[in-house]
Amino acid sequence: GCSGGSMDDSSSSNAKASGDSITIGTVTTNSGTAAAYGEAEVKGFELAVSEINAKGGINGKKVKLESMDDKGDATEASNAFNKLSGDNNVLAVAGPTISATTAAVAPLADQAKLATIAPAATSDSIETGNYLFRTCFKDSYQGEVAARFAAENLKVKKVAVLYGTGDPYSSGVGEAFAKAAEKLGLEVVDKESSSSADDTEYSAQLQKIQASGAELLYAPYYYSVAGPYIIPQARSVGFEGYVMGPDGYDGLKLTGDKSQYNKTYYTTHYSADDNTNTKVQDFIKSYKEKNNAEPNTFAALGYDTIYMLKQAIEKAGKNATREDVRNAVTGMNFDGVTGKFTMDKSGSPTKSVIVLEMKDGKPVYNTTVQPK
Amino acid sequence: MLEIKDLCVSYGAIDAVKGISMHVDDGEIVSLIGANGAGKTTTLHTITGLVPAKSGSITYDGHDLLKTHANKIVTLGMAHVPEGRHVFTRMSVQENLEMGAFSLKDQSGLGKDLEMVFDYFPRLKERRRQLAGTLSGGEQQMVAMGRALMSHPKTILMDEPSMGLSPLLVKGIFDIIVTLRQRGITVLLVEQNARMALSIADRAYVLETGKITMEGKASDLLHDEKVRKAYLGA
Amino acid sequence: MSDNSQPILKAEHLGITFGGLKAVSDFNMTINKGELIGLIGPNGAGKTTVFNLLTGVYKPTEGEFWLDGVRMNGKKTYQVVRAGIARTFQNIRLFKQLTVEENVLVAFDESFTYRMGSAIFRTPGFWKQENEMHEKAIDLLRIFNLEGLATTQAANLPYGQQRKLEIARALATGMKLLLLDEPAAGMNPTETEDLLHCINTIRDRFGIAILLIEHDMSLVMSVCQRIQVLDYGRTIASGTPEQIANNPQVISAYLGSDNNDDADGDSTSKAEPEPSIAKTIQEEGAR
Amino acid sequence: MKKTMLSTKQSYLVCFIGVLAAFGVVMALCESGLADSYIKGIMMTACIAIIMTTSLNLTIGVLGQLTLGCCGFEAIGAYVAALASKYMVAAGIGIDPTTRFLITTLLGGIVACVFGILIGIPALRLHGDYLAIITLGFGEIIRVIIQNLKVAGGMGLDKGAAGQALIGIDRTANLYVVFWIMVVTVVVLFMFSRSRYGRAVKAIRDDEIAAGASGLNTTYLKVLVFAISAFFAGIAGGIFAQYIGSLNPTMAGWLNSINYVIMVVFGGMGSLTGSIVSAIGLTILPELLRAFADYRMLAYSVVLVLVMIFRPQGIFGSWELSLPRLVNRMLLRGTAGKGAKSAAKADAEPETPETATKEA
Amino acid sequence: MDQIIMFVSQLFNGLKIGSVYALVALGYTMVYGIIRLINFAHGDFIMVGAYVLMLTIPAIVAMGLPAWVAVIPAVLVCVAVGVIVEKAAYKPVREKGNSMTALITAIAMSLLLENGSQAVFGADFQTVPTIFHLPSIAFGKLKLPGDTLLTIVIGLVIMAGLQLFVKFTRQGKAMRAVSEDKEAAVLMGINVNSTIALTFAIGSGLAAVASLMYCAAYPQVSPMMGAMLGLKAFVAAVLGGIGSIPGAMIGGLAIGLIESLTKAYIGTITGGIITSAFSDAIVFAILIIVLLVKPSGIMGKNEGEKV
Ligand SMILES: Nc1ncnc2c1ncn2[C@@H]1O[C@H](COP(=O)(O)OP(=O)(O)OP(=O)(O)O)[C@@H](O)[C@H]1O
Ligand SMILES: Nc1ncnc2c1ncn2[C@@H]1O[C@H](COP(=O)(O)OP(=O)(O)OP(=O)(O)O)[C@@H](O)[C@H]1O
Ligand SMILES: CC(C)C[C@H](N)C(=O)O
Ligand SMILES: [Mg+2]
Ligand SMILES: [Mg+2]
Repeated sequence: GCSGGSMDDSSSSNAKASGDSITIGTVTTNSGTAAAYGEAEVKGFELAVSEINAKGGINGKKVKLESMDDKGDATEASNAFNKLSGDNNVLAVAGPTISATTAAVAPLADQAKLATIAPAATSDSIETGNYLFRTCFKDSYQGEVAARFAAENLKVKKVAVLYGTGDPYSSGVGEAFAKAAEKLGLEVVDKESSSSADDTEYSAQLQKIQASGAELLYAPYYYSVAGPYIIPQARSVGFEGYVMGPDGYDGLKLTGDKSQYNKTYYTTHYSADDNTNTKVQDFIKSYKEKNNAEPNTFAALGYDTIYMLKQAIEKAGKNATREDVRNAVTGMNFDGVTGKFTMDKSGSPTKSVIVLEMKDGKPVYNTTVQPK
Repeated sequence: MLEIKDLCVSYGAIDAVKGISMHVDDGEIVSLIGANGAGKTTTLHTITGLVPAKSGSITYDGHDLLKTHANKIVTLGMAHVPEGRHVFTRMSVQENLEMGAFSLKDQSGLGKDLEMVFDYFPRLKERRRQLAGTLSGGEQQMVAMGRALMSHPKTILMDEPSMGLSPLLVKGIFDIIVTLRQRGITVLLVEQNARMALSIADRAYVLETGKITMEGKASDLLHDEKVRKAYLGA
Repeated sequence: MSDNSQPILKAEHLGITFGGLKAVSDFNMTINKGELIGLIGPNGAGKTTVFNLLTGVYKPTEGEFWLDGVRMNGKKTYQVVRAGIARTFQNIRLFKQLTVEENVLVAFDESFTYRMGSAIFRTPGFWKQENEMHEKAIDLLRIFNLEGLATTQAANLPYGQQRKLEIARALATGMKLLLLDEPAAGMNPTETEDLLHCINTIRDRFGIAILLIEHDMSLVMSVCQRIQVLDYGRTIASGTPEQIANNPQVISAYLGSDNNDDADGDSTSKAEPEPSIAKTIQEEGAR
Repeated sequence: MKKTMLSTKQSYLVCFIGVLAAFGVVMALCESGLADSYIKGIMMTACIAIIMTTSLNLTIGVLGQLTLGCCGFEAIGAYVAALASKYMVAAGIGIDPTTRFLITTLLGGIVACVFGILIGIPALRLHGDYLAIITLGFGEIIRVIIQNLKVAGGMGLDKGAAGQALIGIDRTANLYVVFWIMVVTVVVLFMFSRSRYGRAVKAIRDDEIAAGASGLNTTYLKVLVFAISAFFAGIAGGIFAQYIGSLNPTMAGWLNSINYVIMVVFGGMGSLTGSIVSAIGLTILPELLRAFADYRMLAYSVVLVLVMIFRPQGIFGSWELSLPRLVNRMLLRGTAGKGAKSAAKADAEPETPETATKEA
Repeated sequence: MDQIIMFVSQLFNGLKIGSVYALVALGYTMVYGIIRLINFAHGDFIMVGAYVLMLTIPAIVAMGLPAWVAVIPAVLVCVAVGVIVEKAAYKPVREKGNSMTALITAIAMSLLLENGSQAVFGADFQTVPTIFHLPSIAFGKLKLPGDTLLTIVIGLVIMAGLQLFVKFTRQGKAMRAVSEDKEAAVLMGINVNSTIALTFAIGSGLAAVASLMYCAAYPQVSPMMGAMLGLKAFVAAVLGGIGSIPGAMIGGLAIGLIESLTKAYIGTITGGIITSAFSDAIVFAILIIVLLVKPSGIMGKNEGEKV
């Protein structure tokens, strides 16, 4: 028979939280072009774990991380995940980092019946809900919220979109925004794209956007691209309208004149000056202490991911199996740095979105958009 | 002035030169003959440092050549016209010749030296701007010889300079070699055209599979029965 | 010479220009079956270029040539070779990493009929043919006394044997006309004599025509029936070896007189280039 | 020296037994449950890498032309197979998953092969680094096109979304089936390179002008090799798609292609054995280096440089492991009593179906 | 009128990135010219230079010097890195291996530099302080950024300088000789190893200058920044004719212009079928077409081997 050759049959493990410690596996992108995001997530994980252990662990057991790098490569990610799933001590997994690797891990998680929470894999096309969950919002959700904010709060009529086709996040959010904007009656006067989301030169597209008379530019890119390239270049071709972006703008890298970032808005999970959420303040403080740097979204999402697992494992009890953990994550209510939310049926959180505005180089709380 | 003692050279497992000793005195033409693969080229390459020796010694003008950097050897006054010409194919003929003078501290005589070479090889004057890579084989050989002359050598090692040349030019080359000697330049000549080589040389060595099997006055070797049979085709 | 009229090779007004430089012009030649013709001339006269034209390496800019009555202009090298012209190269070009036998087998390739399927499934047909060809290759190598070296890597052969292997490889293409470019270069007179032997053997045994470029006059004069002399791309003389040896133009441009009193005045300078050529050369160089 | 105690047929038999033994090992590991999905995943990845590397070796090692676009063909094969499989599922064509796997994978190979020919004809007019850069360019073009195709993203077919990963591909790749595909690939490549075709291709590598002058249609042969390489790259892609279950356009990028080139050079250009060993080795190495955590890739690059410095011809050079030769030696040792050392090596690498061929 | 202004500013957008490509391509061409090696690590030399800039600019500005003075430490570090890479890795491989081995070594060095700097500096992006404070030059509505003009001028000056250096100086001639035939070069009295080292030093020094111009235009560093930049610049060098100094310049500017113009106009021209997202593909397509028509690139010399 060929059954042994099938890649699907998992010699389903009987992993239990029975030892004197709890192991959480992590798969993140720590080398290659997306290493910065994975690195931030790991810092979030580690901060959470050290806090948890300092307070006595989960159910009295110390938490250990078993960390794997996936180089941003699907094959490596699945190898890493398989390695974790074969390890009976691993009770749950945090990761992977990017959507591309998460897409490959999703079916493996189901097959291994191992609860996996991806902190920041936002792509709509990832199959979630079974054993794969996420801490962040989906691309389409964010795109819609941004369109609503543009129409209702900024009251613009003409918008333009710029996104990178080489990156699922950028194109996913961008397309979602354009679709939602049209539905809301906004006119999408220009839709431009770049070959990848880490180009450095966008002037050509921005010039066209400027010429199209758009009042708002929606440019879903990461902080490392929007900050030093897109916004300054937009300003230098004479675009003076609003610039909006998604949570990837968190931790925007600023260069040159800070005032050029005025009129920039972005949707995200938390705000440093949100006084209603004490968790945020604590998180930022202890992150700074530990890493001597400002945290960004990815660190925050990673931090929350570990706490989500903690809450689930606690709920599942002292002798929790993997299955128990998964059941505990499903539909859970969670209150963390990145918001207060409930896991929906498809394994994504329904959470409120915070909109920040850049003022003289500082993100300032603008408003909170509640989920519909 | 050039003295080789018990020289051994090998390429990995292949022993190409197996303990040869020879010497070339000032103002001599010494010819080195031998069948294909005998180790003639290897010997010349070892002298000018292109190939490392395994053991033995080479001294020139009191310098230990085996301890001299290959690129310094030309400054001691020794030029090498390598087998297969090795011209700089994407440089013009003139640039090739100028490269020959690279080692000279004083570049002022360049023009005169060029004229001297063009005197030897009028063909090169015609083609001075052509890229050397597009020259015919014989023309390239002229470039290689001319280039060696540009370094004001006291000694020239020549590896099959007549290869691929027309009979007229072969004569020309041998004439040049004779002229060179008249001007006080020492020549170590490797040749397949043994008859010609022996007829202009003062002394000669016969190399067979890495060993020197005969040596003596060139005129004697020219009439030696064994040499005639093996190398002169008669 | 041969009475069944059709020459093996007929070339009419062949010529080629390299960016203004007329390397060969108005080249005419007829070779009949079994003939051995010499092509000589000063260095750079255009001899190798003629070979390159005849084997489709260069496309002639003027003129035409026929092999056995079939027009060959514009054919690719392999087509010309399959039609029946094979050559050797002035600078030896062997398949260095292949064995001696494989060098020959490659040139036999056209005579193989088995296809990829047979090769992959190792059908009996495959074995039969490989074995046959192996025999044939060894037979061919035997002519050159190379059969003992069949499994030696070509790069490891001494120079003289490399030359012979190149000829053997050319023969394996099953040609009607063999072009040899300076086969004796770099050989001493004894080795040259041995080569001469080989050339005679193959001409007799295969009944092919041979066109030979060579600077070694002893070889040329002793084997060639006719000799054609090029200078500056043009034919300056053609005829029997005796006629050529005594042709004053050939002597002054190529052979040189036997008395050497004009020591360094090598006589290429006497064959003054035409002004137009000198000019084009300069243009060429400037490019 | 060439004393041989095995006939050709016996040689093949020895190889076949060797392969069977290797398969036995794989099967024993899987059936006994010793190999969990991690080990199986690595074996699967290694099989894919072997197919890629050996077929790439045909172009790089045997033909001597450097290409940096092999993953473009792998991606074509992968996307074609994935979409075909999705189509067959959607259309409700009820066949056995393994049959579907085979059909779609083959289809991926064929389409990749067609592209190989289309790209090879113009590209192979160039040589060396120019060919490398032009094939790199083709790979990148393929990547950009895939990333802009609607059908190549999201759920694919009519539910596709450009710029997204293609997901939900039926994961029908079976390790045993893939093992045999790998064996067939290696055997075909081996037989090809030990035939008149391979000889001709090697001749082109050594001297293209002389090859033409020996009557070889060099253009045809070069394109043929390119097409074969592309075909197997497509096959590898088809397997990959149906193993991993989701695809990304980045797989077509040059960085991935370079990885396989590294494998070829690392193993030794022209050596199938070398390609196999290095494909396995370089698949496992990063996994072993996981212990170094953050310094993993650093360690990997250091290993690469060191190997290149101390073993520039690659681990195997152009040497081929031959089971029959080994058996011969053992038989001869029985009679003559010498040559013992390399038997251990044979055990380490039993899945090499190489032969001391024919011409015995 | 607006259309024309738009077009001209698109041209300048192209020249801006193009002149950076050109500077990088010059380094590739120098090294390739001499040892026929695609120095895959060259893009990473730029990354090294950029990190040096990032680290030293604050100190230099604090000393009251203009920020661009940081190019001096950058050049020093890059030259050191370049020469060390050459001596430690390329030279031993060059002496023993073949061109393919050398290529893999270069790739490995690139990986090493990338992962090494990640280990030292972390993977995250870091910004570089503003380097030039040049005003834009305005022609009516058309604004031409000062640092773009500066980059172009620097590129042209360096190109001319290199060309003169290689053609007329002793060391330059030695480089050409070594690039063609190392054996013959030795016989001319040229020290091959030091000539190659010198070439690497120049190439790496150029990388530092390129990183200055790059960071002026795109003020951010990260360990991976050199990979794509290096590839594009290499494509530029090939397009221009690798080994040719003016070719590198032309190739770089051409790639920049092609990118910018396709991003701006391809959508309109093709009626939206092909969008600006295809710009990378179009750059490669043009490269392919050029190579097929002229296999040695725009300025490359045909090395047509004489048979
Ligand atoms: N680079 C090399 N690697 C390995 N073996 C070599 C190398 N160069 C030469 N040999 C071998 O060394 C021996 C001597 O070669 P060498 O070139 O010195 O002979 P030669 O007398 O100059 O012959 P020829 O008349 O053919 O020029 C030969 O057996 C040759 O095969
Ligand atoms: N590809 C080319 N480009 C430019 N010029 C060329 C080319 N090929 C040959 N030539 C020129 O054509 C002329 C004839 O060259 P060819 O090689 O045919 O001479 P040859 O008669 O074979 O000389 P030799 O006896 O020295 O080999 C030479 O002047 C050469 O420079
Ligand atoms: C960490 C982020 C770069 C992940 C990104 N949001 C994605 O879905 O790919
Ligand atoms: Mg020699
Ligand atoms: Mg010739």
